[in-house]
Amino acid sequence: MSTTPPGSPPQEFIDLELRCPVQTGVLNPLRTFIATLARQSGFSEEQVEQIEMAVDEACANVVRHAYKHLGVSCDLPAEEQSTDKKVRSSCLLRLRVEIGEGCLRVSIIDTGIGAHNKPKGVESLQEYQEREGRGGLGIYIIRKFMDEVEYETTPESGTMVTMTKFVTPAAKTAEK
Amino acid sequence: MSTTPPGSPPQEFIDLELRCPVQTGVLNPLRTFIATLARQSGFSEEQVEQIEMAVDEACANVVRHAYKHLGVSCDLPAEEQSTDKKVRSSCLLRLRVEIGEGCLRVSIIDTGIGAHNKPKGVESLQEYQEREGRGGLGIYIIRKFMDEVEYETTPESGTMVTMTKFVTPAAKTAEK
Amino acid sequence: MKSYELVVHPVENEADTRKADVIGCLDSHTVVGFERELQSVVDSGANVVILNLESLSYISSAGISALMGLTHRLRKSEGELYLLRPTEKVRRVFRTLGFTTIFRIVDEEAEVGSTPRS
Amino acid sequence: MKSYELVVHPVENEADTRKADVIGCLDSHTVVGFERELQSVVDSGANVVILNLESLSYISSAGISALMGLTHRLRKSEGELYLLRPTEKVRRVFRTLGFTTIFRIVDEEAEVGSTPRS
Ligand SMILES: Nc1ncnc2c1ncn2[C@@H]1O[C@H](COP(=O)(O)OP(=O)(O)O)[C@@H](O)[C@H]1O
Ligand SMILES: Nc1ncnc2c1ncn2[C@@H]1O[C@H](COP(=O)(O)OP(=O)(O)O)[C@@H](O)[C@H]1O
Repeated sequence: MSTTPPGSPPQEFIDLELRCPVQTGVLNPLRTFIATLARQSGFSEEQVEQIEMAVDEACANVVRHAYKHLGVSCDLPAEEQSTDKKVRSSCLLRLRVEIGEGCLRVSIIDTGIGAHNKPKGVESLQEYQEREGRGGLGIYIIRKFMDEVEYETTPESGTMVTMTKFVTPAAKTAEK
Repeated sequence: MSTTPPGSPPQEFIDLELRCPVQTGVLNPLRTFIATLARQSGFSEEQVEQIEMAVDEACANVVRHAYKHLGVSCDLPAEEQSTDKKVRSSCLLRLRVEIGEGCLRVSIIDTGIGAHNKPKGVESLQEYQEREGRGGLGIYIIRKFMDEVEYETTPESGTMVTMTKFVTPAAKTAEK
Repeated sequence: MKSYELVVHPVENEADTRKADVIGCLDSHTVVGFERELQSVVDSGANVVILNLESLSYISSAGISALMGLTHRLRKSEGELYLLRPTEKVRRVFRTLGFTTIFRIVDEEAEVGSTPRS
Repeated sequence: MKSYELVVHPVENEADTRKADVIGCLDSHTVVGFERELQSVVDSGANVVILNLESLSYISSAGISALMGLTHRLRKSEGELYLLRPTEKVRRVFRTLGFTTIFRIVDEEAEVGSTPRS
C-alpha cells in the first residue's frame, strides 16, 4: 500500500486473528493494535481514529452484552457475575483482521446470545437523545465511521459483525 | 494489579492469543499491543520498553529465520521468495500472552525449522562485536530484558520461546 | 501509568462550581470509575462542572454517554457541564457525531456561563 | 503517516560531513530502506555522518546493527558516526545494552569531532 516504507518488502495481504477473554482490560491494547495496523496501511489519521473507535465499540459490546445471560459482563454487579472458571474461559472475543490493497476489514466475533438479542443501534442522534441513556450509540458510531457494516447473528453461534473501510472513500464521505 | 483504575472491575487473569502471517508489517502493531497491555498491568515505563523490545526481537526472528528454508523470510531476495500461496499462508507467527498478578508471560511460537536451527545469541557485547555483523544481538536482548527465558525446539514443530517478566523484580534487576 | 485519572481541583470562590481534569482514556474499562467520581463531585454541591479535556486521549460511546448523563442532570437544576479544550481528536469525534450542538465546549474558562449553545 | 523516514539535509560547508534526521521506528520492517538510504549518503562522499535521533521512537537489534555497520565502515576511513540527541527511551536501550561505550552520542552538533568516546 501507499505508505510501505521504501526498501522494505512489499506489503502482502495480511490476515490475522486474535482471541481474547471478554474483559474491558483488553480494549485499550486492541485499539492501539488496530490503529497502528490501519496507520501503516495508508489510512489518514482521521480514518485511523474512526477505525479505532468502531472496533472499540464492537469489542465493548461483546464484553458488555454477548455473554451477559451467562453471568459474564462488565455491566453486571459483582454478585451476579459467574465465578465458574470453565464458563468464563469459554467466553471469547475473536477479532479477525484482513488488509488488502487500500482496504481494511475487521470481524468481531462472539459465541454469545446472538439472535436472541439482535444488536440494534439508534438511527439518529435525536433518537439517541430521546432514549435518554438507554444506549444505541455504539452501533450508530460503527455505521457512521465504517464504509460497510454487516451484522450476522444465529441463536447457536452468537454474533459476528464485519466492518470494512477503504483508504479513499471520497464518494462515501461526501455522501454522509 | 496495582494500576487497575479505581471503580473498574478487578483485572482478571488474562490469557490471549494472536495468529499473524510472517510479515515484518505486523511487528509495529504487535509492539504497541504488548506495550499497552504491559503498561496497564502495572509495569514501569522502562519495563514496558524492555518487554516491547524482547517481544519484537522474538517475533522478528520468526519472520526472518523460522521459515527461511521454505522461501518465506524478509531476509531473502525477491527471486528466492516462495510464491506458493499455500506455503505462505501456512507460515504462522503465534503469540500467547498470559497476565497474572504482577507477572506477564509471552510465548512466541512458530512451526518452522525448529531444532534444525537452534536459536543461539551472543553471550556478551564483546562477542557481538567480534562477530562483526553476523547477528546474535536479538537473543542477547531477550535474555537481558526478561526475567525468565526458555527456548524449546523440536524438528517437527518449530520453535517456542517463552519469556516472563515480573512487576518488581528488585532482586533480579540488582543482580544484572 | 494509569490509563485514566480524574483530578478534581480544590473549590475556590464560586461555591457551586467544580473543576476537574480528565486524563487518559474514557472507554468501557474506565467509565465506571469516572461516573462514580463525577457523582461525588456533583454530590459535593456542584451545579456547574468544568471538565478539562486537554489530556483526554480517547473517548468511546461509554464516555460520551457519561457526559450526556451529567449534562442532563445538571441542566435539570439550571446548572451546566462545560467541556474545556478537547484535543483535536476528541473534538473531531464530537463534531462528526453531532455532539458539538449538544455539549458546551469552551476554549477559555472565562467563557463559562456566557457561551450560547453553538 | 509513515512508520519511518530518513530526511537527509543538504550539504553545507564541510564537504565530507552529512546530516540526516531519523524519524519513526527502526525495526526489521524499516531497516532495509534505512540501510539503503544510509549507503547512498556514504556513497555521496561522506566521511562524517551525523544522525539526528530526536524523533526516533523505537530501535530494535536490526536498527542497532545497521548503526554498528555504518560506524565500522566510517571508522575504517578515519571517519565517524555521531548520534545526536537520542530520546530517553533509545538512550536507555543503548545504555542498558552497553552501546554507549561504542557509539559516539552527542547532545550538540558543536561537539562533533571533539567528543572523546565516553
Ligand atoms: N455482540 C453482541 N451480542 C449481543 N448483543 C449485542 C451485541 N452487540 C450489540 N448488542 C445489542 O445491541 C444494543 C445496542 O448496542 P450499542 O449501539 O453499542 O449501544 P449500547 O451498547 O450502549 O447499548 C445493545 O444494547 C445490545 O442489546
Ligand atoms: N524462531 C526461530 N527459528 C529459527 N531460528 C531462529 C529463531 N530464532 C532465532 N533463530 C536463530 O538464532 C540466531 C540468533 O538470533 P538473534 O540473536 O536474534 O540474532 P539475529 O537474528 O540477528 O541473527 C539467528 O540467526 C537464527 O539462526
